[in-house]
Amino acid sequence: MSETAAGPREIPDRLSSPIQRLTGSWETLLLAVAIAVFFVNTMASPYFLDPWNLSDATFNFTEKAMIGFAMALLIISGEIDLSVASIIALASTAMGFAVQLGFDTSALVATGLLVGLVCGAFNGALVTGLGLPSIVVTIGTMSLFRGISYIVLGDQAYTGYPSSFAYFGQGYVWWVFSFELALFAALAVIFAVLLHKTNFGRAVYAIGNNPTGALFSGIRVGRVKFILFLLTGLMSGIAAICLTSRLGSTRPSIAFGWELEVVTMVVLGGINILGGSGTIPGVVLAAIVMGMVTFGFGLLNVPGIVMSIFIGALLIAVIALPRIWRRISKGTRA
Amino acid sequence: MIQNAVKSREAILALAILAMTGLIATRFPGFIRPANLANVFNDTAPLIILALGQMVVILTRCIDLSVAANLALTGMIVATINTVAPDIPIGLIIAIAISLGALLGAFNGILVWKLDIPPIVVTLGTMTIYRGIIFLVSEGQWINAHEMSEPFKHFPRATIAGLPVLSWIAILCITLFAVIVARTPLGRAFFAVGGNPNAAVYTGIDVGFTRFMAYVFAGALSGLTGYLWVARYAVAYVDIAGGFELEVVAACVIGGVSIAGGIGSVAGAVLGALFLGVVKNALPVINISPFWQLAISGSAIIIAIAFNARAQRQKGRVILKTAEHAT
Amino acid sequence: MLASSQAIAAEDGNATAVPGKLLLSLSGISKEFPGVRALSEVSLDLYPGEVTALVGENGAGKSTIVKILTGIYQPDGGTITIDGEEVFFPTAHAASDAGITAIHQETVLFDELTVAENIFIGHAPKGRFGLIDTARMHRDAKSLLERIGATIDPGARLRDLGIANRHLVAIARALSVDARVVIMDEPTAALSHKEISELYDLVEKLKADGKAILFISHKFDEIFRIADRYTVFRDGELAGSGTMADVSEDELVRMMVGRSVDQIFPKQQVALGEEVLRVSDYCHPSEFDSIGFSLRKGEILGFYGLVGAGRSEFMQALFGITKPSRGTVSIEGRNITINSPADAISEGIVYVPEDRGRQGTVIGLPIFENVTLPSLSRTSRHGFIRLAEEFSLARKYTSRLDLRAASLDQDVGNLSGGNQQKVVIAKWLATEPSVIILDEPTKGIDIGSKAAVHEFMSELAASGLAVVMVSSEIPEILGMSDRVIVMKEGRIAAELTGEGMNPESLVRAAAGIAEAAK
Amino acid sequence: EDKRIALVVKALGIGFFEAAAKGAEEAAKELGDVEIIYTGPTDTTAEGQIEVINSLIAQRVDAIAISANDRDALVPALKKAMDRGITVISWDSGVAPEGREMHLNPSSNALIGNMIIKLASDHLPDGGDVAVLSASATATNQNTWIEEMNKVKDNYPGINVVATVYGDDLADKSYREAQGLMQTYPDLKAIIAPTSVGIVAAAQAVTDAEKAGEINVTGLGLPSEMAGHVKSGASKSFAIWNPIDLGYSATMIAYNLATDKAKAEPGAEIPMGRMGSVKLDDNNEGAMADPFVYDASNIDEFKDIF
Ligand SMILES: Nc1ncnc2c1ncn2[C@@H]1O[C@H](COP(=O)(O)OP(=O)(O)OP(=O)(O)O)[C@@H](O)[C@H]1O
Ligand SMILES: Nc1ncnc2c1ncn2[C@@H]1O[C@H](COP(=O)(O)OP(=O)(O)OP(=O)(O)O)[C@@H](O)[C@H]1O
Ligand SMILES: [Mg+2]
Ligand SMILES: [Mg+2]
Repeated sequence: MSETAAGPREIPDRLSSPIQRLTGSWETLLLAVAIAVFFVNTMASPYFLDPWNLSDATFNFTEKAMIGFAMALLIISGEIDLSVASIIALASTAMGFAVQLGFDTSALVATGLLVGLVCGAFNGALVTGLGLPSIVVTIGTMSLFRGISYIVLGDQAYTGYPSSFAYFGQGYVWWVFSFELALFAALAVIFAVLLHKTNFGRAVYAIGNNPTGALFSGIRVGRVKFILFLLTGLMSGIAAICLTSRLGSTRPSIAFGWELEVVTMVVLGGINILGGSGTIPGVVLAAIVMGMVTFGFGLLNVPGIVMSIFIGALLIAVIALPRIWRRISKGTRA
Repeated sequence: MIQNAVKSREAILALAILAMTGLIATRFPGFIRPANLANVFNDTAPLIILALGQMVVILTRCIDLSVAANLALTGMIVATINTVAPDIPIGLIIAIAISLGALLGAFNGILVWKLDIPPIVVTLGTMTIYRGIIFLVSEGQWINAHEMSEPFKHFPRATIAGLPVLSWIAILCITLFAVIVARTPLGRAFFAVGGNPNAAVYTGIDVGFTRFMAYVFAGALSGLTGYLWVARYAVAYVDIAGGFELEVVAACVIGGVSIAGGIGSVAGAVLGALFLGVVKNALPVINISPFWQLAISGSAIIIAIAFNARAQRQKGRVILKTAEHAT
Repeated sequence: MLASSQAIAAEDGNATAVPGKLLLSLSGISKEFPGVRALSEVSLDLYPGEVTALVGENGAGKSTIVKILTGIYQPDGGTITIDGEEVFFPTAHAASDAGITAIHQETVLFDELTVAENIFIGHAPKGRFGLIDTARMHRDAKSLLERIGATIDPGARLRDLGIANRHLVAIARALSVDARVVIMDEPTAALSHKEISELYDLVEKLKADGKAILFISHKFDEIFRIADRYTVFRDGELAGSGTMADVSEDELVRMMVGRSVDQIFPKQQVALGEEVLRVSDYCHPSEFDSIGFSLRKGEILGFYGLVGAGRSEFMQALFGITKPSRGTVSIEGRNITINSPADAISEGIVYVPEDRGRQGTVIGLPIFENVTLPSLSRTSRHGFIRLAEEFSLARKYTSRLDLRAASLDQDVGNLSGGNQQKVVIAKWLATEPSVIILDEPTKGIDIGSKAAVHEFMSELAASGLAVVMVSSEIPEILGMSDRVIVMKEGRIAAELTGEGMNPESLVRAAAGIAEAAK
Repeated sequence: EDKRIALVVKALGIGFFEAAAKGAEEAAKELGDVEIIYTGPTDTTAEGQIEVINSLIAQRVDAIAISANDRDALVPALKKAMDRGITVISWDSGVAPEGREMHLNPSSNALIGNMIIKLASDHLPDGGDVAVLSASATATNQNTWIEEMNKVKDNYPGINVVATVYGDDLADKSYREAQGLMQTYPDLKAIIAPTSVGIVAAAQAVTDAEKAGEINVTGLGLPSEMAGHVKSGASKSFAIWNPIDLGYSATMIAYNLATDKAKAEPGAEIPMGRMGSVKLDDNNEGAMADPFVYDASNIDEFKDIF
């Protein structure tokens, strides 16, 4: 093969420096918001800046954020799972049932994880196997999974979890750092590495940007998506363990409505709902912002629904403002 | 053959509903008494009305998760108006409900149209915002039966020719939407925009505006349902119809409306809603624990989409000229 | 061909549409997109009863001017006049009201609507209460379809129609507007011989009706066959215009690309090596049947057929996209199973698809990530990404193809079509394949880039790669291939070599005309 | 320094709890050095109440008096509150004993269970079919009352309890369940709804089915919400304790426990201001008062109060 005589023009690897890419990124914006919320909260309530209180506040978001990490990957790949809260219910019910059978703590954990995986596999099989749209599949399984919990439990509750089981939702690793917070941090790192530093993560982005193109480039699209559903199921199982442990009991209505909160958190974290872009640090920051906003409002005894107006408006605003900004700046240039 | 089956997707769903009703009748003959069937229809009327609005939105490749919140907010506002001024005639109340609902729908539509924000994000946001506003409007208080005026409560349950007004309104909405969707340029534009948004531009259709109108329709119907709901159950509070948005989407999906846009029919949406309505009404009657209901409707959704997907699956064009040519 | 004297007659701007008088005129039209100046101060004149051909390389701005004329884009500057009066088209409706209609390059049809609705969407006849008059719409649709010689049921759903009938619907749609100006943007790109000649007849009829026709095409033979005048765009600027009678093919090409292009396909003669690939009895329930062939190192095997003959489907099955129902593949004598593109790639078979935007590239990812996507296992360690390795691999292959880009982390979506194609090829070369399948490698590519692609293919073969080339262009097939397989309706209709490779036998085999000569 | 007592309810906006909040304010005024924080989630979930409890712990309130959405799920959060020195009691809807110092029942469960079936029986001299329309399937108190009712139902010969259905404390679901009952049991004579949401919905369903007078809707409801249905005859009578008194008593108890004026232990008597005092049983539970019956004769007097 002959090299062109003139010699090819050298193309630089990158035009912008890492610092340029960092400033003006979504994550930087979120970090600024997080710091602002932190200061406002500190000013607004004398109780905010207390290690134990801050530690308690983390429980408002850790479980949802764990699911949020997996959901972020799933949404980047162009799919969605609305059944996550129902998986929590079903996994929790299964653990409660296992308690009745005399399982010990490690067997309970295994049960929770297994149910999460099975539910994820069921979603994944319907979406990738039958090629159904994930939004409607998971609206269906959302009813199905929780429905099974209702069939099993009806108006009853499972209690009597072994005392060692309480560690996952109530235990502390060191000082004010709870087990959940530590798990959240560890999972954040694992997911950040998975998405941003591995071939698997690259495949997720490629699929989200163009599933056909990814398939034609030799990526096993179906397998990757199936794994993402498994992962989301697994994380829901882990969240179920934490939440069940924290509540010390199971009812079929457990974690009701969490699916939309998780999606909100992920979108706020800068994950494009249409797939293809977003980062894990963004989700971490969004979780912290949402947790601090709810906790701050809670300290002022503002009803939860007023917070949800704020979160709803924030959700629209963060998506709308950059677009409005782009429109205005374009208008002035022309 | 296959094409016929696809075209009669609605017919198959109707058959499924009939079969199910027949099955219930074997355990509880009273279920198929005309009076009871009328009752089931009446009970499903709000779901039908909302499914019509959701259908046009989904046709344009969007989704509206705020319909239930819109319903609740409009319901709360008209109930509040009724408690403050009990003498306002029902006609005006309905007009207020429809316009208010349309306004809330228009807000969704504007965000989708002018700012190009993904519909699921917009309506996820407005869903919580509208619920929150109810709390602010009502200060968290319930409005109870005794606070509402008699005409206000009476209207949806008044019977005309043996059917309650609520049912008649649903029938009116079905007729109206059947005409709008089939016979008006806007109705056909819903299909065009959802089926092929790029191409729609070339035919002079304003994609954004068409989506906006779909949201306005969905909003107007939510508003109307808001009044009917509050009047029928004679109560208004923050959480009414909580989670109903997903049931409405489910009705559309069961009725064969494609979430990818461009495919769907009024008959399908109505039948999808009726399917859920029959299930819901039959369970207590045939003595199945109500705890089974959620799992049953979940399974119904999954089966329905799997079936629809199979029917709609691009049959692939057949290149090979087989048997009929060879002989 | 009509007389060229009309060009002079057009100079006196008369307000009435006398045949031969200027009907529509664009002047000083400019249009800018973010980062791209698509048109700068171009002009274009159309005359009643005449066909004006608009030619230019890819991205020269041809489709953009069509979109401006049909009200889809608004120009940044310049004027449009009809019969000497200045007009302005803020919407697509305004343009069609002014009597301008177009068959666009993209399909603008709707699968879920009926044929009649597709024809009339946007301007359906209205009856009582402003509702659509369905009966009249069907009647009108029927007569329109009859006029272009199509027998299609106006009530049929478009989804159930074949590709040719769809095209006829698109043409009927364009004619449903009572237009004085008819624009056709590459109307023959997806048509077979028979339909193309029917389209030429239609053009003649429209000419006779006194319509002004703007005809866009990359095919010089048809331009010289049906056009009366020409206008050439180069890089968004007017490069020339005049009557066909006064111009030669060479001059036209020079105006297009700014230099003369050697249109002879530069196939090098290569000594064929041993057999690499053998396919036997490949079947699919509905797409293709008993396909078998073998391929040797350094060979270029052409696949010819009419559009829809099933070539792409077969190639995609070979690449693991669709599953065959039966059949075996062997590489270097070893039987292999291919269940996915990943399998195919690991066996050294790669596929450059027909649809670059959707299948070839992952728009949204940077160039280097596109290039390394199938080779990630080689640039990474234990599944963890190593960026430095990726950049060096990407640089190696993009520079070999002389890619033109600002940087390697630029989104591929910002590249021009030809450069996107280079990224796709670089991506596959990076996997060091033994067989490369190119599906319509020059489709929609202008004459200049085309020659470069052909030269490169030839080099690949010379370097020992086995090449399969799917093409619907007879000169390309004959110029490039060592051997040609002709497909018809999913089956192999003929295999031609040496002397047998001539246009006539290709057309006969593809159309299924019994070979009397045999 | 004021004592801060948090009155945590199942959900904000429910008439019953708004009335209880009024009672709490009354107690606060009487005590002088008390600040009431009236709070709760917006929907009746345990998770929502836990978030509220966490923010109350952070504010270091002196006492939490809670009507629980879930008997068990709140225990860990409330335990944490007690560990940080906060007095925790439950009222109306109870928490498991580990999660609170004492529980104030509006009335004794046995009395309520007996009362609801007695109300039905009183208007059915010849006996007949009755059905129960309960509240949220996960609410604790309704289930206890129905259990107590079933224990004594043999004392009412001829009264035949045919079914128990759940309206989840949602107006529309309760309404539909009531409709289902009427269809399934054509001979139904009474619906017992021991929930203020369910009783209104059932009465509405009976009225809409034009069976007012034929089927008697009874149970536990609020006079303000039931006034119309008593007038129309859909409900002959119903019972309820006074929520104002309940909020008042809970506040008094919380205050006394938080200021160490009393101690929650079996057998203890805790003063509740004008409501007298409550005697705790082995489970540290006590009853406030008997339920009070409302019918056509006294409804007008109470309908504007709560
Ligand atoms: N909507 C758009 N946004 C940005 N750039 C555009 C847009 N439409 C066209 N362009 C750019 O304008 C230029 C002219 O494009 P146009 O489609 O008119 O080319 P063309 O001559 O029709 O080419 P072809 O022969 O490939 O059809 C190209 O560089 C193209 O990338
Ligand atoms: N009946 C049809 N309905 C819709 N689209 C069709 C139909 N037939 C062909 N097409 C489209 O026309 C294009 C060309 O068809 P296709 O690629 O299948 O032909 P081929 O013989 O396999 O190979 P090629 O045309 O690439 O030489 C494709 O984009 C295909 O999707
Ligand atoms: Mg073009
Ligand atoms: Mg092809």
